[in-house]
Parts: sequence; C-alpha cells; structure tokens
Amino acid sequence: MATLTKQQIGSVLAKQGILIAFVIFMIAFTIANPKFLTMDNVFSVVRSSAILGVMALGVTFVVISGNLDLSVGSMMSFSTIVVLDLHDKIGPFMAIPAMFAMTLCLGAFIGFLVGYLRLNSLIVTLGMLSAIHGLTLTYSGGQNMDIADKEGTWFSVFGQGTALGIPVPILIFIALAALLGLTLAKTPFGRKVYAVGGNGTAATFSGIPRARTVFFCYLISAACVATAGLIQASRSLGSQNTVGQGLELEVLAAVILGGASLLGGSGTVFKTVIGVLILGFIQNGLLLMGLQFYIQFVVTWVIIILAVWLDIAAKRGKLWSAIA
Amino acid sequence: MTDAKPVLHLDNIVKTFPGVRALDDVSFSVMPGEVHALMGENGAGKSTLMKVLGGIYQPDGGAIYMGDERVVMAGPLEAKAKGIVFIHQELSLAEELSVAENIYLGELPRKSFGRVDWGLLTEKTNAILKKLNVGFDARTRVGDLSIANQQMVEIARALTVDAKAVIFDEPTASLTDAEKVVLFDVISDLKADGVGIIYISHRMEEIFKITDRISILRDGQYQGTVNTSDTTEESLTQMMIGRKLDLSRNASHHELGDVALEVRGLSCGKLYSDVSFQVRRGEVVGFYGLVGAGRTEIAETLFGLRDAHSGQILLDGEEVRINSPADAIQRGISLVPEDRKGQGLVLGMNCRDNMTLPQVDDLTAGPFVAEGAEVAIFDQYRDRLDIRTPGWKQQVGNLSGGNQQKIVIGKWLSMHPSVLIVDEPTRGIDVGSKSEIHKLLRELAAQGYAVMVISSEMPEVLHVSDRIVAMYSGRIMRTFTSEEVTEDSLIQAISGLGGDKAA
Amino acid sequence: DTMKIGITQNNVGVDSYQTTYEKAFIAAAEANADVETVVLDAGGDVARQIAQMEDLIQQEVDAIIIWPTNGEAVIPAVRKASQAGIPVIVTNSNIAEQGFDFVKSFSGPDNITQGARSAEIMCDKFKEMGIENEAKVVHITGQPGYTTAIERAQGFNDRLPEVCPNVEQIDQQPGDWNREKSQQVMEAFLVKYDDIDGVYAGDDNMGVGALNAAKAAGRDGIIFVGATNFAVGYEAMAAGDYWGSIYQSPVDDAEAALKTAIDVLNGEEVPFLNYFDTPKITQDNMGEFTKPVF
Amino acid sequence: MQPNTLSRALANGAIWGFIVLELIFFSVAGSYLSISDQAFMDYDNMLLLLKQSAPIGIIAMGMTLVMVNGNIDLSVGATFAIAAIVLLDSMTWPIFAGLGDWVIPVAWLLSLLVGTLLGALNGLIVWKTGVDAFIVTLGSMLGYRGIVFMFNGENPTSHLNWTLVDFAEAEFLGLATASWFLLAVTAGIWFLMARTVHGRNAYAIGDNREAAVNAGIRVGPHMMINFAIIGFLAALSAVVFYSESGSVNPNDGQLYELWVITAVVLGGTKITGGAGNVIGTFGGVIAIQLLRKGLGHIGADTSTVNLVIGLILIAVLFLDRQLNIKGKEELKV
Ligand SMILES: Nc1ncnc2c1ncn2[C@@H]1O[C@H](COP(=O)(O)OP(=O)(O)OP(=O)(O)O)[C@@H](O)[C@H]1O
Ligand SMILES: Nc1ncnc2c1ncn2[C@@H]1O[C@H](COP(=O)(O)OP(=O)(O)OP(=O)(O)O)[C@@H](O)[C@H]1O
Ligand SMILES: [Mg+2]
Ligand SMILES: [Mg+2]
Repeated sequence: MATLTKQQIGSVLAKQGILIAFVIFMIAFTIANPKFLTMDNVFSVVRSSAILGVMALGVTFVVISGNLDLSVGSMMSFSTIVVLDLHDKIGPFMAIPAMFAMTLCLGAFIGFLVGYLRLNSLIVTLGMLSAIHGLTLTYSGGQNMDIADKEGTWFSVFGQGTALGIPVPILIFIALAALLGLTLAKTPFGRKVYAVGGNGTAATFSGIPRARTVFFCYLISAACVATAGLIQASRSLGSQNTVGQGLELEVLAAVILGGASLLGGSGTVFKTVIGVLILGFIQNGLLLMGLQFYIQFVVTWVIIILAVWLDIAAKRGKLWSAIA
Repeated sequence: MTDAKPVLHLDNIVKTFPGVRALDDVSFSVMPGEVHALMGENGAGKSTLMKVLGGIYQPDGGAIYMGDERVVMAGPLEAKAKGIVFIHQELSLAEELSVAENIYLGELPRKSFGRVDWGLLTEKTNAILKKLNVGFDARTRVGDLSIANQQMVEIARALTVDAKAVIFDEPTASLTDAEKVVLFDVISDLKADGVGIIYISHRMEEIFKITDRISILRDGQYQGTVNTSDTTEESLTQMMIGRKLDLSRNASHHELGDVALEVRGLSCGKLYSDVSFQVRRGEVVGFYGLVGAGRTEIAETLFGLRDAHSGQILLDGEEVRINSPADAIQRGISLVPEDRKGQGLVLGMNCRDNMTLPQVDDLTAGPFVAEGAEVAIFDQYRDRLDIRTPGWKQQVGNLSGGNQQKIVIGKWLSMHPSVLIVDEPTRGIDVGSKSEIHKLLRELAAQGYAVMVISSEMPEVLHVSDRIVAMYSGRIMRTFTSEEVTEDSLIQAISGLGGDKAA
Repeated sequence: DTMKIGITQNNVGVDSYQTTYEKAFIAAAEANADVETVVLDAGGDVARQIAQMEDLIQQEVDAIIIWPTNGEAVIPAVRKASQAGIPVIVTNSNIAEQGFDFVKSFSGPDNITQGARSAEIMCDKFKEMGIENEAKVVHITGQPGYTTAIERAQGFNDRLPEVCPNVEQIDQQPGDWNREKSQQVMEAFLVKYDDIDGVYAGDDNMGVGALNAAKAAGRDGIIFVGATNFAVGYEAMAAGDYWGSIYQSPVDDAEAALKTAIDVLNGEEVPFLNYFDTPKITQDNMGEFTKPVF
Repeated sequence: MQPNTLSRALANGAIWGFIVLELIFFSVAGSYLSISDQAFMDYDNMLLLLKQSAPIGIIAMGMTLVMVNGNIDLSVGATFAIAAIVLLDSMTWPIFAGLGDWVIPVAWLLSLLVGTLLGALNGLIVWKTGVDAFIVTLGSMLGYRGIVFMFNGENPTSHLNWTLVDFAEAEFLGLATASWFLLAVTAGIWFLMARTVHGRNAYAIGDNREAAVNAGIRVGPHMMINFAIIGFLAALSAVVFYSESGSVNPNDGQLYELWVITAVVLGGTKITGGAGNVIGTFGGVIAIQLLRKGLGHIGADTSTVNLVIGLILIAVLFLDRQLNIKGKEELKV
C-alpha cells in the first residue's frame, strides 16, 4: 500500500514537471533579487506577458490539432495597425469589430488551406508570415500608426485600464484562458481537437470532421491574435508595423515549454499558461539581475532546455533518455 | 528432452508498469530445435516477456540464461548479437524504405566508404524472398505492400542471421492461409537447424499443428508448461482463462427482419465492381475472400470513406448517399476498421475517450462533455467485453494488442448501430474473448441488428454467419447459406475457380 | 539618355524611417525624367545585399546606391562594382575605411554626433533642473549589431561624462528599435530602480515606449531624450511628456543620396563625406520644425 | 537495389515545374518591366544564381539529412554566425601571427571544427535528454546567438584579407568558388543519403524510430552525427561566404533557419521525417533564390515582394498537391 501511494505521488509529480520547474525558477529569482516577487513587478510581468499569452492560447489549439502557426506574429502586427488606423477613421466602436473581422478572415484563409486543402501548415503559415507582413506594409504605407487623441479615448482601457485593482490585460488573459481551457478540456470540440491531432485517420474513421476541426483551430488562433492586437494597440495607442515580429517563435516556445507535443494530440491550456509565465518571468528576472542581454540569451537557452527536460524526465521517471 | 541444454532460460522474471504487474516471477525455457508456444489471454504478459528477452524492456527482477551463461540484454542490439531474432506483434517497419532495406535494417552490408553493398543486399534478400515465395521483390517500397505482405517482410527477418532463438509474436494475425503455409515451412526449416522457436498465437489449430510444448501465462503469472501432444484445447483454455469455454453457437434461431442494407451494382474502379448484396435485420452476413479481394473497400464505401463510381446503396429500402463517416454514423452504420492502430484508435488518448469518440457530440451536459455518462459507457463495455485495463484513464497505447481491439469494438457497439460492419474483428484476440465476440455478434443479430462480418479466418466466418459472401478480385463469386456451405466450395469460390457467379 | 540607378537598402519593412526613405527615393526619381531606378531591399541580410549588388552589376546599371547592412562585409561587393566601372554611393550609414577607395561618396547623417547631441540635450536639461550632480540615467539602445545603434550609443556614452561628469548611467539594455520591447525593458528598470531621472533611447519609437511604461507606473518627472524624431515623439514633446530628440528627415536622406548619384554621373565634383545636418529638437525649439511625416 | 533518387525526385517534384514557370515569367515580365537591357535568363545571370544560392543551399543540404532523420535544427543561423566570427577573428590571433597566408586554412579548419562541435552539442542534448530537437535547437538558436554577442559586444567582427577575397571570388571553369562548394556539398550529401549505410539508417530512423531501435540501430549517436554534419555545413557555408565578405554582424544568419526549412520542405522532404532527398532540396533552394532575384529584376517593391513570396510558397504546395492527387479511388482521410 505504501508503495502505491509513493507511486501515486510520483505520478502526480510527473504530470506537473513543468510546474515544478516554474516554482524552482521563481524561488531562484526571488533569492537573486527580492524585488522580483513584489506585487508591482508580478503585475507588470503578467501584463506584458498577456499579449504573448493570449496568442499562445490560440496556438495551443493549433499545435494540439497537429499543426503549426508561424503567422501569429505578423498577423498581430496586422491587427494592431488596422485597429489603430480605423480608430481614428470610424471610431473605436466600429474599429474593433472591423479589425476582428479582418483578422478572422486571415485565420479562415489559413484554416481553409491547412484544414480543407490539407496543405502543410509549416509552409502555409510561413508563407502567410511573409504575405501578411506585406499586406500590413501596403495597408499602412509602412508608416507608424498613432491615435491622434491619446488622452481622450476610452480605447486605452484594454491595455492600460484596471478593474478591481487588476490590470485589464491580465483579466482578459485570465478570462480567455479559462474560456479556452474549458473549451479544450471539457467540450466535444476540445475532444475532437485532441483526436484529430493524436491520430487524424482514426478521428476520421470515428466520424469527426477533421477539416472543420482544424479550420476552427485556426479561427480560434486568429481570434486570439486579434485580441492580442487589441491589447497591444490599446496599451501603446500607437504602433510600428513590426510590433509582432518574431513573436511566433516565442509563442511556440511557450506552448512547447508547456508540454504540448509538436506531433499533436497533447498539451493543455493550463500548461501553456505556465509556459508563458516561465518565459515572461525569466526575461524579467534576468533583466532585474542586470545581466547583459547576451547572457540573458544564454541563460534562457539553458532554462528552456532544463524546464522541458525536467518535465519529460518526470514523465518517464528517468533522468536520461532511453534512446540508445 | 531432459538432458539437452536449453538455448534460453528465463528465471523468475518480474516486470511492472505503473499500475500493472505485467510479469510476476515468470520462468520459462526453450530447447534447441523446439517450437515452444506461449499462450495466454490478451494482456497476460506474453509480449512483455518477449520484449524483456529481446532487450527492449529491462526486467525489474530475475535473470536470463543462454546455455549455462547468465546474460544481460541491455538493448535490442545485444539481443541480436546474441542470436535472438524478434518478429514483433505490431509491424515494425520503415515504410519509405525498400523491402531489402527493411529486412536487413540495422545490418545493411557495407562496402568501402560506408557504402551499402546493394548487390549483395539484393542477392541475399532475393534468396530469402524466394524461400518465402512472395509476389514482391527486394526493391519494392514497403509502404506499397499490403498489411499481409508487410508481415511477410517482418518474417523474412528471421532468416537473415544465424539465429539461436527466434520469437514470433502473433505472426499470423494478418496472414492468409497460403502465407501461413509458407511461414510454417520456414519454422520447420529453422527447427531442423536446431534453432529454438518461441511462438505466440491465439489460434489453437496452429498451436496444435506446429508446436512441441506450450507454456501458459495468466495475469502475468506462469501457469505451467505442457507437451502439446498431451493436451487438449479445452484444458489449455481452462489454464489460460481459469474456466470452461462455451463454444456453442447460441441465439442462432430467430426471425429475420426486413432488409436493412442493400447494395446494387456498386463499382469503384479496379477495387471492386458490380457488387450487389442484402443484409437483413437479425442476420449476420460473412464476407470471405483473399487479401485484396476488395471487401475492406466496400466497407469503406458504405461508411462514407470512399466514393463509389456507380451503383446504389439502400438503407431500409431507401436510396441514400453517404458522403462521410458522420453521414454513415448518423444513419446508424458502424464500422470496426481492420487496422486498429492506424484507423481505430488515438493511441495517446485514454480508453474512455477513445471509446466515446464518435458520440462525443451527443454525450453532453450543457456545453460540456458529460464525463459521468462516458465513464458509465466505458464501464459497461469493459465488463461486457472483459477489457483488461487498470482503469479508463490508461492510455490506449499501453494496452495489450487484444485489449486495444476490444476498445474499438466497444466504441462501435456503444453507438447501437442498425448496421454493424466489422472488418477482421478478432485479429489478435484471445480464444476466450474471441468466442465472447462471436457470441456478441450473434446476440446483436438476435436483437435485430444487421451485421456484416469481414474476416479472413474461415472458422470464424463459418461460425458466425447466416450467409457467406465469397469474393474474389473485387467481385462477388457466390453467396452461400450456412446450411449449404462447405469448406471446399468456399475455397473454390474465393480462389476464382468454379463457383457460379451469384448475386 | 536616361540614367539607370540601382539602390539596395538595408531593411525597409523594419521601421517607418526606412519605409519613408524608400518612398521619398522613388518619388524623387520619378520626378526626374532622366532617371530610372531599380529599388531593392536586403531585408537586413548581408548575403542578400551582396547578391543584390551582384545583380545590379549584372544588370549593368549606371550607378549603385547602397545602404549597407554591414559597413565592412559589403566592401568586396563594392569593389566588384567599382571594378566593373559602376560608381557606388553609400547612403545613411557609412562603410568602413578600407572600402573608401571603391566608393565615390557618402551621404547621410552622422550618428556619433547625434548620440553626442542627445547627451548634450540631456545634460543641459539636468543643469536647468539643477540635478546635474545627482541625476541617474538609463539607456535603451537599438537593435544589437546595427551600425546606427552602435554609433548612437557610442556617441552618447562618450559625450555624457564630458558634459555632465557626475551624471551616472545606471543601466543599458537593447530595445530592438521596438516600442513594445522598449516598454518592457523600461518596466523592469522602473521596478529595479527607485530613482531614474533621465532616459536616453536610440530612437523616438523606443523613447515613447519607455514613456508609456513610466506613465503607466505613475512615475513623473523623468526626462526622455531620443533620436530620429518620429511623429509620435514630436507629439509627445508637444504634450510636454517628452523632452527632446534629434531631428532627422528620411526625405532629406533619400534625396541627398539620389542627388549625389546624379551629380556623380554628371561628372560633377562631390565631397566625399556628405553629412546632412541633424539638429537638436526640444520642447523649447520645436516650433521651428514641422511635424515629421513618419 | 539503388533507389532511383533522381527519377523519383523529378517525378514527384512540383518544384521543377515551378522553376520553369518562374524562368518563363520573369523573362517575359522582365522584358517589359526591367530597367535593364540584360535578359533575365542570361547565362551569366544563371551562374550568378547558383553562386547566390550557396549560403542557404549548403545549409539546406544538411537540413535535408537532419529532417529526413526526423529532427530539425533551428540553430543553424546562429551557428553560421559563430563560425564566421571564429573564421575572421582567428586570423588576427597572435599565436597564428607567424603563419602568413597559411593562417587561412588554419582559420577555416578552426571555424569548421567549432561549427561541428556546436552541432554535435545539439545532437548530444537531443540524445541524452530526449528533449525534442525542435525545443533543443530553438533554445540553442537563442543561446548560440548570445555567444555571438558575447564575442565582440554588438560590434561586427571584421578581417578583410584580400588574398582570401580573391580566392573566394575566383572562378574555375566558369563557376564561382561558392558554386563549387554548393555542388560538392550537394553531391556529397546525396552520396551519403542515397548510398551509404549511415544515410539509409537515417531514413529508417526518421520513418519509424521504434523500428530502428528494435533493429539495433544506435539511434542516439546516429542523430548526433547528423547534427554534427549540419553544424559542419553551417560553418562551411559561413566559411565560403565570409571568406568573400570579410565581416560579420552579430545579427547575421538570423531567419536562415526559416529559409532553409522552407527550401527543404518545398523540395519534398517530409517534416515528420523518413522521406526527402537533396535533389529536391536543391530545386527548393534554386526556386527561392530565383524568386528573390526575379522580383528584384522586375522591380517589385518591398511590400509586394513580401506578399508575393508568401503567396507563392503556398501556391507551390497547392500545385504539388494537385500533381500528386491520386484520383477518385482514394480513401477520403
Ligand atoms: N508500456 C506499457 N506501459 C504500461 N503498461 C503496459 C505497457 N506495455 C504493456 N503494458 C501492460 O502489461 C500487460 C501485458 O501486456 P502484453 O502486451 O505483454 O500482453 P500480451 O500477453 O502480449 O497480450 P496480447 O495477446 O493482447 O498481445 C497489459 O496489461 C498491458 O496493459
Ligand atoms: N494488388 C495490389 N497492389 C497494391 N496494393 C494492393 C493490392 N491489393 C491490395 N492492395 C492494398 O493493400 C491494402 C490491403 O488490402 P486488403 O487486402 O485489406 O483489402 P481487402 O480487399 O479488403 O482485403 P481483405 O478482403 O483481406 O480485407 C488495400 O487497402 C490496398 O490498398
Ligand atoms: Mg501481445
Ligand atoms: Mg481488408
């Protein structure tokens, strides 16, 4: 009996490897700089992670369905630029839905290509990364977009407001994480996403519409990107065309750090959130330690590998891999 | 047999997985020139024991001896170096590579500069393929072969090295009779060379035909070893499952209902042509033929996975178009596919979720999946089909092959279909469960289901069917009733000889 | 007879300065009936830029303008052009001295001076506030590795101790020319340091990002100085949030480059180093400047 | 039993058809839109194309091997930069001062050695920890880049050695040095993958790792060797390129991984491993370079270039799928 409980503890720990890694890093950073774990700093980190985080939520769906989305960074630039531009032209009330509609169209296009036409998602989204960047440049004429009247608009609430003492971006992130977390874990759609990613053929043989499922994953991803763009635009009320550049790999890193497999079929929203927080706090912790940015690069490398290693080592119950 | 030294001896082997004691103090030995059967129910631990022997798993306790020497199988490489050849239960092939490369995987012959010696490789492979009498050559891409031929490639590996012991883990699960004959020839050649052979199978007739001794496992525990000539099917079964088996064909006499499924003149290119048949409620129709006869393709068409070029499908007398599995499911058709790993299961998902996958949209409480209802369904079919698993949370990929198959069957039974199509339903299933499944199919028919059974096992088809459709090369050669059918006439019909062409 | 002029730029999509430059260049060329141009963008990749140099040589253009991705790596390619008899004009940021033999002229801003001027703006303001002996400054640089970023940082870091020896620079981190990144960096600075009096950012985009962070944290009284006065910076200055910057027009930059090329082709004498002026702009004198278009 | 790599690559490569389309399009469009009098399909221009394909192309050959093997390497761009720094910096080290121009081969070897080691380090981590190659190399993409910056701060590392430049710019039988390297690497990796035991095992591992393990192939060391090879090739690419250009920015090589992977996948290599070949990859590399060159030739502006390149990548995939569609008898999964 005693061994059984020990085993149970072991298997509980094994499931939470990434959480343990997270706690260890938090403790280490707090020891290194006591200011790390102050309310202000935690809020500031989570607030700026919220943008990455919201995108990562959507990409979690795409990755679990067995695909990739490398276009989220440039799509986020697109929605940020569009909503800022439309803000002054048609007012924030209309600008937000218009921007969501346009971003969702892009998502639908990708979803159509990958889901219905079954084109390779890596290349499709890599292509879209470039194409959407071109689209954004054409749209904006390459210019920065800024809201004319920065003080007078309620639009800033999404990025700068607070409610109940908590910054709104954090609230949005939490709300979306809860919504999407439930969707993935508890609804029939979530189940289908896992099935399609785990074994697409078997899912088809079970009557699951594979193409439609993948399509909706990209639509969810685009909706998340649009939300992230909204927060971003509202946070700075002005933006460059490249605001999201390079985020695609950070987003993917967060998702994978959370334990989703690139092969599809595994991962959870909760773990993605942990992955996002790990990345956010690493960056912030290293900044607070005042390390040179290039040392930060190297340390981030080591931490990412250690975190994932710990996670899978806990799962397999052995430190070293069994690969001969 | 007593004074000869065993080629292999396993001593008190223990192996546990999280939540499962797969092997519990198992001892077992094989003599040179002996065909030693290993039997047991699904999940008894046969494959696990062999993987310990093959160096794929490390035992938690016990020892392995070869001759007098204690050996440690640190990995597949060591096992192979020590002369142990392992033909796996699940196909273990690289589909993109050629037959020759697969047969010699891990030991391709080399020339200078690390080059592959293609000449030698082809030569050696062709020699083996000739012995096996197969219809493909060394250069064929393995992915282009049928499952049965892929199995022959696996088997060919047994002939590549000077083996001391060869393990066959259910080699015949997807072979046809002709190929089985070849396999048995191979085994008797090996035997003549003094090689020790371990043979795992659930098929009694094979066991009695080719093996010398039989060891039995139950729930990871060693039950004993008997001489094949001294035992009977019944006593073996009793050792394996701990009770007697009821082999009678029950529920066979009941009224047939209306025609549930009718197919008229269905054709699909080269795959099958002009296929017409009917299945009534309460009827089990068996489809028998050689591999490649086109039966699976017909099933796939009925299930909306393949478009027919011409012909009609009628359900309850009404012509329907079935464009997708969702369509088929909605119209009450279920298909248990032939390839459980590729088509039947999401291996990384747990048992419960796999089982309820097709109906997940209907099992809801508000916007969420009703997990309680799911567990209830799972429990019901676990009990009904005797599925051995520590619980519904277990990943399906960790179940034994036979138990995986039962999950697939449970999944489709739980849909309460009006037309149930099962393609090779008992592949890899132990005797006990097999008879349970046969009984179940009969019962379902009695309850008014229309059942189509596709099988390459003649006894199975004969046992469960009310009528038998014999197919050859995409065409229906003849339809037999259970009263008129004989083994000979069936074999004639499916080999394209004689047999009048009846609808 | 028309002049065929090819240009290979550094990385056009990356910021609005470079985009505006490209537009201004094309507009200027179109306005001149004697000029035909082929406009290429290296996307920040030196290998692609060298390939573009080779393509331009192969296309037998009359002159090549290059905005180097790396002031040294392009030298052999520039030499190739000059060996092929095609005059080369360098724009915006110069190539290294070893390559001077192969180019006709450089036209562009002087980034080291710009950095130095920003230091002076900062120091003058501190003196005005009377905190030149205690002020603490943080420094947000452009994308690591880019000449412009390096030179501005160098100009600032060298000049500040000369004019304000007691001002202490307490931290320096890259903001990658990116407003958002800069905002994150500044957020961390604000947590880490209770006392920050001045922020120098390698351009106004980053400066405004830092300003946003300070505003969100409710930290007033910080002096923000940037460079490359963007429209956002100009507006923030007008609003009184942002102290000063360096006025630099991509339109002037582009037109100067094109004009230099045309002059060279017309056989006129051009000075080898053709810096155009980039004056200081602060809240005090901003009335003298029009709002930047980018 | 030679697998007929060439014919298979030709048969299932939409990429070659696409290259022809590109050539036709840019020739025709170029004659209207280009300011140049030179034809696009000029012989010299095509030779130039080959040369310009070298930096990405050499790495892409290694990526083909690694991807067929079932892995991926995102750190090649950073490895490329480190190797370049070692190459250029080591030529100025005092210990080599006495060597004269003999420092060149020494610097080359050093640089290749460092690249190989960095690749092997990736491989070692993948092997020993079992962490997916994507994560390992995503991490080292960052970590190696950090090392690049550590070396010389934010400044470029430069050493212009005209002897070296002249060698790199030299032409032999009409082909530039870089082109020769590209062709040699392509041939070498082709030989490795199509003809050697190591290469065939690479396919087997990528196709079905479990089967390979069961067959007794030492998967870990095997993968490490392949990572070492791609590290070596990333360094070789740097050696070839920086011998000519003589200066490396710490940002150089960024996004190379994406372009390289694009070329490889366009060339028909499966992302999941087990299938692919260098002939296809060669086509992919040429197609991308042709696209960039052609768009420059007809004078497309930056936003158009981005848009068009993106959409064309997708179009090629679409074309490829249409060509490979199996007809109506296919299973609908
Ligand atoms: N990797 C694993 N992780 C957890 N449990 C496992 C694993 N492999 C096997 N098992 C469990 O060990 C037991 C023995 O399985 P094994 O595959 O040896 O059965 P088997 O006798 O070969 O059955 P079958 O006749 O169905 O092939 C089963 O309960 C199975 O679920
Ligand atoms: N002559 C052939 N050449 C190539 N591939 C074939 C050939 N015959 C069958 N196959 C392939 O092998 C697969 C396995 O076919 P399989 O024999 O299961 O079909 P089937 O007619 O349903 O046979 P069974 O009647 O045993 O179910 C088929 O899906 C088909 O793609
Ligand atoms: Mg088994
Ligand atoms: Mg079949």
